[in-house]
Amino acid sequence: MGDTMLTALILVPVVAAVIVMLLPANRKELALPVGFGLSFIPLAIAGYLFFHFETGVAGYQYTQKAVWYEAWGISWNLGVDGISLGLVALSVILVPIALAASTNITDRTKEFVVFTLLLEAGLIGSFLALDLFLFFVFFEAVLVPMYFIIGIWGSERRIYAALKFFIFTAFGSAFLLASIVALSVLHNQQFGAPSFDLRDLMSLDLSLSQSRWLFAGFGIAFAIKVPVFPLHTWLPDAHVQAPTAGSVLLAGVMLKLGTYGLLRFNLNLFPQAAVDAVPIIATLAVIGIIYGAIVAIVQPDLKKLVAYSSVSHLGFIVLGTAALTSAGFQGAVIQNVNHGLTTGALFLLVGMIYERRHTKQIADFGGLAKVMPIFAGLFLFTAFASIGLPGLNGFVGEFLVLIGSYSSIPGFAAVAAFGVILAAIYLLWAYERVFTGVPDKPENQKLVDLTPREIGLMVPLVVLMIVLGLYPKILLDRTAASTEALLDRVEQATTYEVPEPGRLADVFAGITEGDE
Amino acid sequence: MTDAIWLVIALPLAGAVFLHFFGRRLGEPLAGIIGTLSVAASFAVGFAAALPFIVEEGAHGETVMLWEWMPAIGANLEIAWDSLAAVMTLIITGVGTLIHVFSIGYMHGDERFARFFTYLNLFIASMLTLVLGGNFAMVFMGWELVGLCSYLLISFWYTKPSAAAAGKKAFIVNRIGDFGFMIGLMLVFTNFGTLAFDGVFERVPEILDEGTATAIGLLFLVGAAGKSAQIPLYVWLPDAMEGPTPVSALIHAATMVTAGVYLVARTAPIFEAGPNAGLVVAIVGALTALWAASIAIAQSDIKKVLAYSTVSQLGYMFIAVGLGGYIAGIFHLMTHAFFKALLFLGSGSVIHGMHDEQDMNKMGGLLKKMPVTGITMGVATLAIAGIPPLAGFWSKDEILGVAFEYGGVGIVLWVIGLVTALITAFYMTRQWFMVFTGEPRWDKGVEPHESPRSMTVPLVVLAVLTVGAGFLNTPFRLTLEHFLEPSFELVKVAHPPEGWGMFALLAAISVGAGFAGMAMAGFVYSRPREIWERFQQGFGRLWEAWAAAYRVDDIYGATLVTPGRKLSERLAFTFDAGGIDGLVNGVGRAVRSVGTRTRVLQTGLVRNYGVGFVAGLLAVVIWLVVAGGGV
Amino acid sequence: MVELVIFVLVGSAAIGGALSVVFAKNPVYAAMGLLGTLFSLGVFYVVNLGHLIAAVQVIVYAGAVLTLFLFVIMMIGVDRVEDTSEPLRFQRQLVIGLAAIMVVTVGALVFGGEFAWVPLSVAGPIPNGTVENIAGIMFTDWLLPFEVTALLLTIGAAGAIALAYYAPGAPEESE
Amino acid sequence: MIEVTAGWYLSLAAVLFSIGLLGILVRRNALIMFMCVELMLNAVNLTFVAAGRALGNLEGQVAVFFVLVVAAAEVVVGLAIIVAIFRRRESASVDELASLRG
Repeated sequence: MGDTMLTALILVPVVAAVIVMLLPANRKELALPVGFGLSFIPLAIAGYLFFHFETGVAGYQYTQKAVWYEAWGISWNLGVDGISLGLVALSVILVPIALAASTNITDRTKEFVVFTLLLEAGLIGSFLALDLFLFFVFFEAVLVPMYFIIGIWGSERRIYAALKFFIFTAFGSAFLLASIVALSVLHNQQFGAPSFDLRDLMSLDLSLSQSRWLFAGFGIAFAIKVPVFPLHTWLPDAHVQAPTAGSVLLAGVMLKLGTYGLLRFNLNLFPQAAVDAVPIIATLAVIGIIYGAIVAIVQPDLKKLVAYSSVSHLGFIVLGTAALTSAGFQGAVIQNVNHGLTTGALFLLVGMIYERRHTKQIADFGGLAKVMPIFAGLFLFTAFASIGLPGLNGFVGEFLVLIGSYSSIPGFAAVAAFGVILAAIYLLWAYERVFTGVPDKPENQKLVDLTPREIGLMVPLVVLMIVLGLYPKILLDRTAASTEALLDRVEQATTYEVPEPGRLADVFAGITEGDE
Repeated sequence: MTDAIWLVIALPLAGAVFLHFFGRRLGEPLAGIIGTLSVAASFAVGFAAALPFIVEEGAHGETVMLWEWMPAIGANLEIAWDSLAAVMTLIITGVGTLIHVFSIGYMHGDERFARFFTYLNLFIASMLTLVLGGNFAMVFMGWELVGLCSYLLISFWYTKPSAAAAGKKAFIVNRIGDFGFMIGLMLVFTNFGTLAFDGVFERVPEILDEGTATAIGLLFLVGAAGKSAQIPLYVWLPDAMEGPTPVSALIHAATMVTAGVYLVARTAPIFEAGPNAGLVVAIVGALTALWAASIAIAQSDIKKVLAYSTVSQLGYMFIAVGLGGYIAGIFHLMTHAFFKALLFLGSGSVIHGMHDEQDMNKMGGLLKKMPVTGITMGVATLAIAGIPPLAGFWSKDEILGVAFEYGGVGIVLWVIGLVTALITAFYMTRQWFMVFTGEPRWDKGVEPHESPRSMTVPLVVLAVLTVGAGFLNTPFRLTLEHFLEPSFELVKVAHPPEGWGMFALLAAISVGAGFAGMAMAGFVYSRPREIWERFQQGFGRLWEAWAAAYRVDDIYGATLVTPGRKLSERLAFTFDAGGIDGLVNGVGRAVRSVGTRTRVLQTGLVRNYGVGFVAGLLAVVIWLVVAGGGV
Repeated sequence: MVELVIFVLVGSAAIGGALSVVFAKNPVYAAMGLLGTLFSLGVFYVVNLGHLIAAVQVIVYAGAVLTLFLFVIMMIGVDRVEDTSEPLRFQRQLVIGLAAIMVVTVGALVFGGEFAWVPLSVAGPIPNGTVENIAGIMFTDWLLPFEVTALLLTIGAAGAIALAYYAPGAPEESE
Repeated sequence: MIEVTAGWYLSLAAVLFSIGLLGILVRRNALIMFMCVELMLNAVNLTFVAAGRALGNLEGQVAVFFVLVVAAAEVVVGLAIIVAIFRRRESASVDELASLRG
């Protein structure tokens, strides 16, 4: 049972998609409930996985390896560790919610459900793959359903957005594929057999320039996915045009492929290059944090505002990755999950109001708190989680990242902390314009508050936001060993040393070890 | 009892959660009563837990761990229960209970009555988290959560755009302070490797050099200035008066705004290691005290006077804690909580009785109509003016004594403090006379009436406290001092000058200043309106500047907000949409134009392609023959 | 000597047939020219001891494929004489240029002795392509490709039917 | 005495191949073009047979066999396509099939 769990986790959504596909064509109202129901199976499997996950163990668990193409050293090679566990859990939680939020999709419902389930399989597969080739296959496979979800069920400029999304990502993938193949070839040169196994490739002896070029190859692909400034412009377009479920899964899980890839592959495979690249990555991350937030302030479109806030929040994750400290890594990993929950929830909420008013322009609203108190309350709650209010989930990740990165890259951390102010500005200003005051527009006066279904969608997210905010142990316990192992790997493979407490980082005080 | 200390936070929190879900069904006044009881119960638990400190002088505190939160940075959910925390807890829950009671009457008839108590309870829980937190992260959590509650409560009447804007402004300005606080925390963690109080304070002397300690102290000051409304971040507090008056009393006078003072007192070892930071705190405090007091002179809104007065009094506390007089600061924090809460509640009672009128120009002669309110507010006015033997006299005098004893810059601060005391006495007396004496200047149809019992009882209780609390720490009997000493054993606490002679001299000077201010105001404002209007005009432009609060809001708007928004728009619409995205689309267009140029090659005719194909084939064959050295 | 005579005679026939394929105005003549070439090649196969493939060449090409060609020519109509003018610009000039280069190249290869390196029958006995010998290899080493070609043929047949099946009322284009 | 070497056959095959190639370029009738393709395939077959003989094994003949089969399949499908196109266009000229014009 144990070793086929992960395979089952990937295959169940595929099978579910096939089942939905086989539903009779004249009963298309069945597609959504059936897909929704079936999406609980991966949730159950992942839940079992999550709670039986051995804490304190750094290595991969539930591993399974089956040869796929021996001559090239490709295998069906799965495993989960603390870094991927949270993301897998996030995927299986968000998919049922995204499906349940899609009752407004009446055109080609069946295909929509099928694509969503396939997307889930691809996402989970990407997080579980320990074979780089397999990872690439899943990484690419994810694009197709998302392309169609945006392109078919999106709003007016959906084709433009879908194409832009696809081209950006495919552009990065080219570099990724080239780098993966190069690694395998190098493995062949050094060990006499090609291999795509992550753990084999970690033992490669790369020259500095090799590792830098390959790092860049991986880095570009993941930076586009994250997205890191200045490669972010596909994101607002994709989000604004995508249907609610698409936005939720795109922001909630798909962007995490980038941050996950940086942590999993760039750091493990090219530690020295990663250490050297810290100033570049941290600079881009900080620019992303500040820039995304500043640009979000004046966005007239609510969804675009949330999209830019994603740019800002993901900057924190990248910063935590670049911090190369224990707290920074933990913050990055947990922020991956947190951002998925809060931003997913924000997109859901924007979707709900869009269904009612068919507009996302902030200027079209005003005084909604009067007519939709529950909606306003949930929005405010989620906004505060996103702002990083302590006690809710957003804070834990952000705080760990900031505190963790200060000891190694203090200047960047200090500037990044400024993003916390900006987050309050753009979200609260938006809240003020949308919800407060008197509802003076006649269209707004007749709006009805959330239905029980819509509240039900939000409840699991809200509960998770509180639980992860006050009791992040549930996740941190599972990630700690893995992040420590990653840090050890970086330390052992390079000259980098994690800053000790009490000794300020060199940049800041110029204190060297000799002084102690 | 210490083991159950978590109940102190849990009770109001439970009250908030309960009221959130069932409050509306409970209705009025049951929701208010439940909210009040939860805070009162919390007070009882806190009092029981504080008994050991009272019974056994010099008893040490202990840390109660609840559960792990962020172990990587030494931040868990834990409660540090010592005498300082106990004092703060009792002030918060005690004053909180009274204000809850008052609110039952004040919020009568509001359609979101239950929601109001939800927020109030949540606030109490958050504030207790702040003062009970056993590590910096937990303090920061409380710090932010009280900001949230402040936001929710200021914009409680959110249909009023000004209220919504004020709430947002408060939160954002606070966030600016938090930015400094957060960087301070980063520095702490970088140096100590943990954020737990246990691991930080005792190791300060061995780990921090003076420069780092000063840096941390100054960063904490930024945070404290945000929360406690000090220069330059005080601008949110006057706007916060948009909230219901009990909120102003509880959050923006008695408790939340004193968090900055608490923070400095709590982190005293760091300020001790970097004394210059403390001095800066004191100077900021003194400047704020004078600055805000001068603005308060010319305000005509009854709550605005009190708001600026609060800013000014907080400045006093900053002087004390900045110069190392932590106990004096906490003492003033306590007495101020009583008399300022009383003043705010009194003003609330007036506003309530005057049908939501806040302009003092439209009041006058209310003493007869509202005797309880008038007398209790009079007591508080005397207290804030520093008239013995009321509470304000003892605490203010101790602060001035600390400043005087510090010498050097301290003398300057002492003079500023004295001037502020004089101004304070002036504007508070002015307020009392304008509201309660003279000819009625009410609008038509306004019929003032005394408030209901639920509102006057808290006034009376607070008045008693205002009279009596000062005796907790007089030079004759230093009860509070001994009580708090264990919490400050790591640092050297500054005291007023020794000796009865000095005490009497300093007291005489400050009381003289207080009396002078009161006399001037009484002389002018007890007479008809024309006279004091002429008096005000006599100040000319200066009075206008005071009334307009020096136009600081406009200056911030012109120098920060507007350029900020411009920058944002520039970035969003010009740079991002035009620049970066333009570049991306430009690449797309370039590819397309190359395609358009080369598309003519694609005739679609097989035979044309064939020619190319064969030509290529031949080229390869020839290359093989010529260069390949034969087939 | 015999082989030389056969090569010259039959080779001329093959080239002549090929030229008539290219230059015949009537498709039927072209088909006949192709037939001649195919037969000529069959003769060469026999000379080179490819007995089985020679037989298959005649049966499959002459018998089946050319019949099919003729059938289609009849169906489309023999009487349509092709317009020999060249509508495409530069096409003829380009082709003539290419042809010239090709002649030079092939000539250089043939007369430059490039092909002379391969003497016939140096590697021992000439392999005899009888049915037995071919089958021996075909059903051992080449079994899988053999089976795959069978599949290919089946698919081809099915495809041809699908393409040729023409239902007048059916929608011509679908998404 | 001139011996017929494999080079002779290869030369002949080259000539036949070239003729077929040029035919494809100059003729517009799809049927004729098809015949030219067959011509080229057969030229290649000849090289297989000749080379097989020169190298002394049967594999060359086996390859011819496969080419024959594939050619047959190709003719079947190709002719079906031509018929289908002719039905729609009433012409067998490839010049009219220019939907791919850029």
